[in-house]
Amino acid sequence: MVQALLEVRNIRKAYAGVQALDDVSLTVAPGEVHCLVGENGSGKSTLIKTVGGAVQADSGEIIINGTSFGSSISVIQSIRHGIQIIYQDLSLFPNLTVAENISLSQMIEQGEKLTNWKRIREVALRSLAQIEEHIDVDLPLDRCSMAQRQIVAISRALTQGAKLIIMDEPTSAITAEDVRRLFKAVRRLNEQGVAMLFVSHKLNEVFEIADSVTVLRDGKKVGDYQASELNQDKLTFLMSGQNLEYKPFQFDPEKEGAPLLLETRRLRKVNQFHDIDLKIHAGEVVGLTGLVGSGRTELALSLFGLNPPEGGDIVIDGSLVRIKGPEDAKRHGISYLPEDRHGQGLFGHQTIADNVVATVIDSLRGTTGLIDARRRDRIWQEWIDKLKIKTPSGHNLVSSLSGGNQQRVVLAKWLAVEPRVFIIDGPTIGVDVVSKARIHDVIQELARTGMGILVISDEVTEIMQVCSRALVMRKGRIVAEFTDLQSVQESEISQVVAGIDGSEVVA
Amino acid sequence: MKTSFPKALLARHETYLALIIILFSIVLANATTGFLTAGNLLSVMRGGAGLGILSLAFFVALVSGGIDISFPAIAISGQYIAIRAMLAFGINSIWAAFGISIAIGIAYGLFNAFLITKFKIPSMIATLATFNLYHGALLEFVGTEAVNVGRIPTSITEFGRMAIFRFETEQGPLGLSIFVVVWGAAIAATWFIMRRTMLGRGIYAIGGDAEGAKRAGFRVTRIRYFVYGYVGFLSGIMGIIHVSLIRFAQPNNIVDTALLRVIAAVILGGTAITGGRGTITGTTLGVIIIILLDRHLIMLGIPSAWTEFFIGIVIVVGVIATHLRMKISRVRRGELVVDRAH
Amino acid sequence: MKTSFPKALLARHETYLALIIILFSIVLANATTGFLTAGNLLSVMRGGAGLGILSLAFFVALVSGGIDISFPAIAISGQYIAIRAMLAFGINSIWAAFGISIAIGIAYGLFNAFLITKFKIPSMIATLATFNLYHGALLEFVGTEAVNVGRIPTSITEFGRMAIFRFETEQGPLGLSIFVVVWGAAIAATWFIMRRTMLGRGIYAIGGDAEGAKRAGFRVTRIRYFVYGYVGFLSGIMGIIHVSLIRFAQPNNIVDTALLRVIAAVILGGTAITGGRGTITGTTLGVIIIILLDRHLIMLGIPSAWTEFFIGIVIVVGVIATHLRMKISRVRRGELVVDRAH
Amino acid sequence: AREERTADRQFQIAMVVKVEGVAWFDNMRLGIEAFDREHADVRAWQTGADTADPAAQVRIIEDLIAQGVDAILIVPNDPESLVPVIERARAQGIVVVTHEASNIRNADFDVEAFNNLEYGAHMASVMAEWMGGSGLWQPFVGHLTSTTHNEWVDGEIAYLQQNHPNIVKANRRLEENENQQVAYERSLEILRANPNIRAIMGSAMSTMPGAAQAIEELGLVGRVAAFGTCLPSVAGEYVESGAAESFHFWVPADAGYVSANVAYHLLTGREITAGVDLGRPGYNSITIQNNEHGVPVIYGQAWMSVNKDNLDEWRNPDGSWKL
Ligand SMILES: Nc1ncnc2c1ncn2[C@@H]1O[C@H](COP(=O)(O)OP(=O)(O)OP(=O)(O)O)[C@@H](O)[C@H]1O
Ligand SMILES: Nc1ncnc2c1ncn2[C@@H]1O[C@H](COP(=O)(O)OP(=O)(O)OP(=O)(O)O)[C@@H](O)[C@H]1O
Ligand SMILES: [Mg+2]
Ligand SMILES: [Mg+2]
Repeated sequence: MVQALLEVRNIRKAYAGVQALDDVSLTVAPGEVHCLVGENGSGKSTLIKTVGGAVQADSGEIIINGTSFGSSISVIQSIRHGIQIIYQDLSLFPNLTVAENISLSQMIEQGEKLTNWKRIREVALRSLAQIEEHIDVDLPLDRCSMAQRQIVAISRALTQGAKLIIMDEPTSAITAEDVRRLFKAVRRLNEQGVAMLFVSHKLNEVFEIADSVTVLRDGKKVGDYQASELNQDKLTFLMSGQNLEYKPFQFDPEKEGAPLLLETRRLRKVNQFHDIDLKIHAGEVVGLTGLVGSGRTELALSLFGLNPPEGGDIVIDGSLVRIKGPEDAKRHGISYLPEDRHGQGLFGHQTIADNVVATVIDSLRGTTGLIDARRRDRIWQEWIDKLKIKTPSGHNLVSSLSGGNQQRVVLAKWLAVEPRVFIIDGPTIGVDVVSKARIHDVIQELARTGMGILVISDEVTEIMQVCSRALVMRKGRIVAEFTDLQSVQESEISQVVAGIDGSEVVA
Repeated sequence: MKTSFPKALLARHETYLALIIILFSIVLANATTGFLTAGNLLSVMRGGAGLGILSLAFFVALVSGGIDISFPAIAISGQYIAIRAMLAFGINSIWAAFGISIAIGIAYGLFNAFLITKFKIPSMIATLATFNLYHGALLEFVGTEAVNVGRIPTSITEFGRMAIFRFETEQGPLGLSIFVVVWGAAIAATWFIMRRTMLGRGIYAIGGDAEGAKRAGFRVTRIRYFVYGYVGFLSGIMGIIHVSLIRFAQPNNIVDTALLRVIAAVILGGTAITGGRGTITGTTLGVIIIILLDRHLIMLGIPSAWTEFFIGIVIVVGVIATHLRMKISRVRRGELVVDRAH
Repeated sequence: MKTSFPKALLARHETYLALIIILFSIVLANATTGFLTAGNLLSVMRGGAGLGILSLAFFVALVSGGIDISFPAIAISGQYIAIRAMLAFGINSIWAAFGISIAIGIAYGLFNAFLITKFKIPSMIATLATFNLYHGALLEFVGTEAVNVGRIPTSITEFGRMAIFRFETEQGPLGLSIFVVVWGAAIAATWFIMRRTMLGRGIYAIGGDAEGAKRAGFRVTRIRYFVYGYVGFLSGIMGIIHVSLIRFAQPNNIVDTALLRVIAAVILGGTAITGGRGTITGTTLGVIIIILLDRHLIMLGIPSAWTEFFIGIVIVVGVIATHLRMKISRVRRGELVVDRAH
Repeated sequence: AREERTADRQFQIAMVVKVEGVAWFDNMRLGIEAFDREHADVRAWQTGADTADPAAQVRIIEDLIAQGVDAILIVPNDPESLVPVIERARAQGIVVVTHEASNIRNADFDVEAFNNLEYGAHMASVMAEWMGGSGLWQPFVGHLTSTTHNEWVDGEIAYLQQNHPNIVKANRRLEENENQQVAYERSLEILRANPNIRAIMGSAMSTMPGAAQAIEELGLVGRVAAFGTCLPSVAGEYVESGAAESFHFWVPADAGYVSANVAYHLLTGREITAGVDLGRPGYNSITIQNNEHGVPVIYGQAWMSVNKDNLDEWRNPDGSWKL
């Protein structure tokens, strides 16, 4: 057997109240694509951080290419031995150029004292070429798109002669096309002997790319598997210890006589969206899908008053309204769950409980003007239970939660408002499959209480699972509507999304 | 996860401040004769009221995630313009004094807010600039002439002598100065706003995360206007308190001494410079510590030239202590593992 | 996506600063007689060298994502201690002067870095505190006595008169002051560090994202020590430049005038107060604008009391202009739709 | 009620100056120390803040009151801001004597080296003579709020208007914040803006060296000269170089000594009337005039004029300056 590139033995790591890693071992062979899966808070990010030296394990052993580093390794050691980590926030420098972002780490690692601009550009260009990408390397990074930044981060890892590239949810913020491109690059790297360890909650990606899979549950290892011996259901079961069943949501507003809550008429804004006619009835879940950049977020933002449209009408309960700011939207019963939850929706320094009740604190005021503490505690406790937020206490700070659990806090916070129209942009980004299903249930439950919901998602599967009706947006226009999701194939919708069917007409 | 009563108390920054005050008072009471007299304590509080009011203003701005260092210029502008206007028009009413000073304070505060919200200038830069703008304008357009006690309107000097709960002692009549009453009212108002209104929650929210607060439906711009307007309002009040205390108006007063003390008091009081955290109790205890130090170093035989040096040390030690205490409690809660650099 | 040459130039903040300088110079040349003389320009540059050097220091601290407002106290400490030491030990050498002043500057700078990195005190608070600490210590432990021209060591006054490229004119001999040479050297050194060394890249990197810089392998703490040490180093140099310019040492000098001007110059120069962005060209142009304004208001018939007011306006207008320009270019790039609150 | 002095108790007399660390008040300290030495029953000392800040002065005086001194001598930064604290001091039986504050409201006595208007006229006459009776001049004050400086300038202007109508003021009085660097920069500027200026007249001690430096730098020595109030140690070098022509002052040590003596007289129950000799040159035959608030103001005739001719009289044998 070839010597393992990375071997992790019996790692333990405890945070107060949580055993984040409990006797976890892992082996990555050269050139393999190894996938780490598990529910939110199962310890994936923590394991990665231990290997990268960002977090010190309590006990265990880390061995790279036969060299043992004991239970903890420093960042520099880890890099020197060919381990490259790309964190969820990418750790890039918005104020530096693309070239610098790609090349600097290598210069540091080589102990360079002076900057050689020519080399910086060369290294960057070569590295981009390695994965067949073209970005203007003199551009400041803050002028690059999210997907470009992802590419920059990967290129950076490549510059350092990485033998193992570790990525924490690399695909949660980029388009399907970029994912494909990324995977192509990954395969090319594998051929060169570079191994990959990555975390993803999108199981189809796991099967597409992974050679082997390690499953974590509650900080313990469930087992190592060859990807070929698994399928989606089996993997879900290994992760969660339960099987999932999907309950498609059927709802016909006309049959039910459901009132029209929100309607837009020829809503438009230059360069963003055009002639949008949209209807949301009480009790239905409308899906809105499309490629990244197709204008969905901009549309949602304008319904929430954060991006005033330039023309067209918004009609709520039959009367024309103008929504000039979030407070207007709130007054009309519209809530919006933002897509980019990285810090935006959360008050990081406050407790989980405070965050959950932040939006409803007003309504908790009794006749005395004092806040009804008991009701408040009940509300956040209820939401922590409902969404299974993994924490020892609601009094902990939000920043102590794992990525997926932070997402749930945001969701809880907005759901607690109990709006009439709820716009959810990317409800399950970074959420594990099981919780995803759970969140879908919650959304459908809410719809049954008469709420009108608009779900924005890249994932057609998700749209099919949670919605009763779906719209597809392309280049700022609604190009298709699917009223009966039971009778269409996923691939049909995907083709419209990608524009492959050539149709510009409403189906 | 309820913590038991004494433990919860121990975890609070305010407890430590109170302990420092008690300890320092014991030292003072033993080392000097003049400290523990009703007369001294009442006079110390009277003298500290201005600082206390400005500290509340600074506290509110910090909690909102901003900073306002123009307040000394606002206070002196309110004061000096009010006095000069009263003299010019022959008005002699304490209400007019407060009215003019507060109006100017609010106007200047709103102008700060305008710069900060409209042009998104970082508040420190904006208020540093307006500090010079307001003070420069005062010197240039209003004048530099000092107004002495003889010319200060009598309503103002009388206001300075007003007291409630008067009682007679061997050293003469004592009472709780009206200044302390105004300070108390400012504390109560600020407490009510910060703890009991949505506006106050909004101030904390925008200090924690402005973008999130906006999405949560808080009217961020409006809240900022309130914050800086309120700083101006309190500064205007302090301007009149100050002139009725020293019975002399000169356009360089306040500007020269207030800034450092106020910052020291508020930081010591545990308000986070990064916004979103801080309590009124902490701020007020911080003010008391600074006043005690400032007024009694001499009693302890420490020359007054040391004050500047000493306040510097107090800020450094105070901030370090706050940092260490927070770190310990964060480690306890299991939050702090990856040490983030600032 | 290359932009064409003139367009790229138009997008740069520095272009606008240069235009302002040219415009202002034309106004001055037409409105006054004394402006466009070699003597005046050389003397203005000589007088501005100290401000220029301090601005470089402040610029570096801002780029690193920190701030250091203790530099006036550091500069005066270096200056005054150097002079007093030279007098006390009968040393008369410009090298000794620079040596002592720079040593003190670096030591103080490193102490700032210690507080900031070790205790994670926000740099603004830390340096506000040490400002008072350093200045208070100087007054308390070194003294307050002024050293007049007659007692200033001759090596220092001679240094102040040194010039290169001397030439004779009708108004007497002219030359490029040694101060300007030192300033130029400081610009070159800072440029080299910031643009041509990994250290410099590290300073920009930690200003952009300190956590990311740490992960990328930059030694963040070490870089911070360098930054504040460098601020101290430049401040120490400026201390000696200053005393050889005015031939008079008094421990309240510099402290009373430098802070506002330096901040105004650097901000005007387009350095982001939030760190990570800024250029040396911009900073130097900012310095030139401030010097031109400061030195020629009287020539334009604007009374000297206006200076403070005027610099306030310059900061406000400068920051607003920068903001608007940035906004426009962001809208052009299609970034700015959702207006984010700060 | 003043307490009786016991044999082992000395009179505590404290001088509070505007600001510590400037030559002027360093010299004043010598007078206070001399007085202390000469009187066994007196402990006299000098103190002051680091910045010319009225509030700091109030604080120092409050400290002194708390210490229970017998007399406080004050050179006020801002006479009016001291009113309440002087009131408090006197209520406790402390003698308060001010210097350079002829408009003080409630002190026991104020000591002036001379009448300010007369002094201004004297300085202007020296300047006018040098200018040959015509040309531009520029007066400076330390702060626009300073009474004394402004009175001197008033005296100068009045004298010139009456006697030399061809001598014209270039600009309204400029403020230099008692800061030599500011004086230097402002002088450079005003000289460039008005190439015809012949004289700069300083009031604060920092003006002359600053102005002289600017004159030297612009190569104007001989054509322009600095005048005003200053000390040999500060201005001597510039008089020698010709950038400054002459300067005037009263000896701060003497003023300090005399102020202490006034307090000592009062503490020991002696009366002070016109013609009394207070023990220092220029104060041998004082006049007394009540100001508008009824405070008796003691005037001497104690001004010194120094130029190239008598500069060396102010030098010690080792070459250093006496003052
Ligand atoms: N802040 C912005 N300023 C200007 N244009 C923008 C901005 N954000 C997005 N756009 C443009 O608006 C269009 C729609 O973008 P939007 O973010 O709404 O897409 P989306 O369908 O929501 O995609 P995603 O899946 O990334 O959320 C795109 O052409 C994009 O380039
Ligand atoms: N700094 C911290 N302080 C306290 N607890 C922490 C900290 N970081 C992680 N944890 C806890 O450790 C556990 C594992 O978290 P980790 O981030 O590794 O999960 P994850 O598997 O990456 O989840 P996700 O899929 O949501 O990203 C969680 O219970 C989390 O709350
Ligand atoms: Mg994670
Ligand atoms: Mg989107």
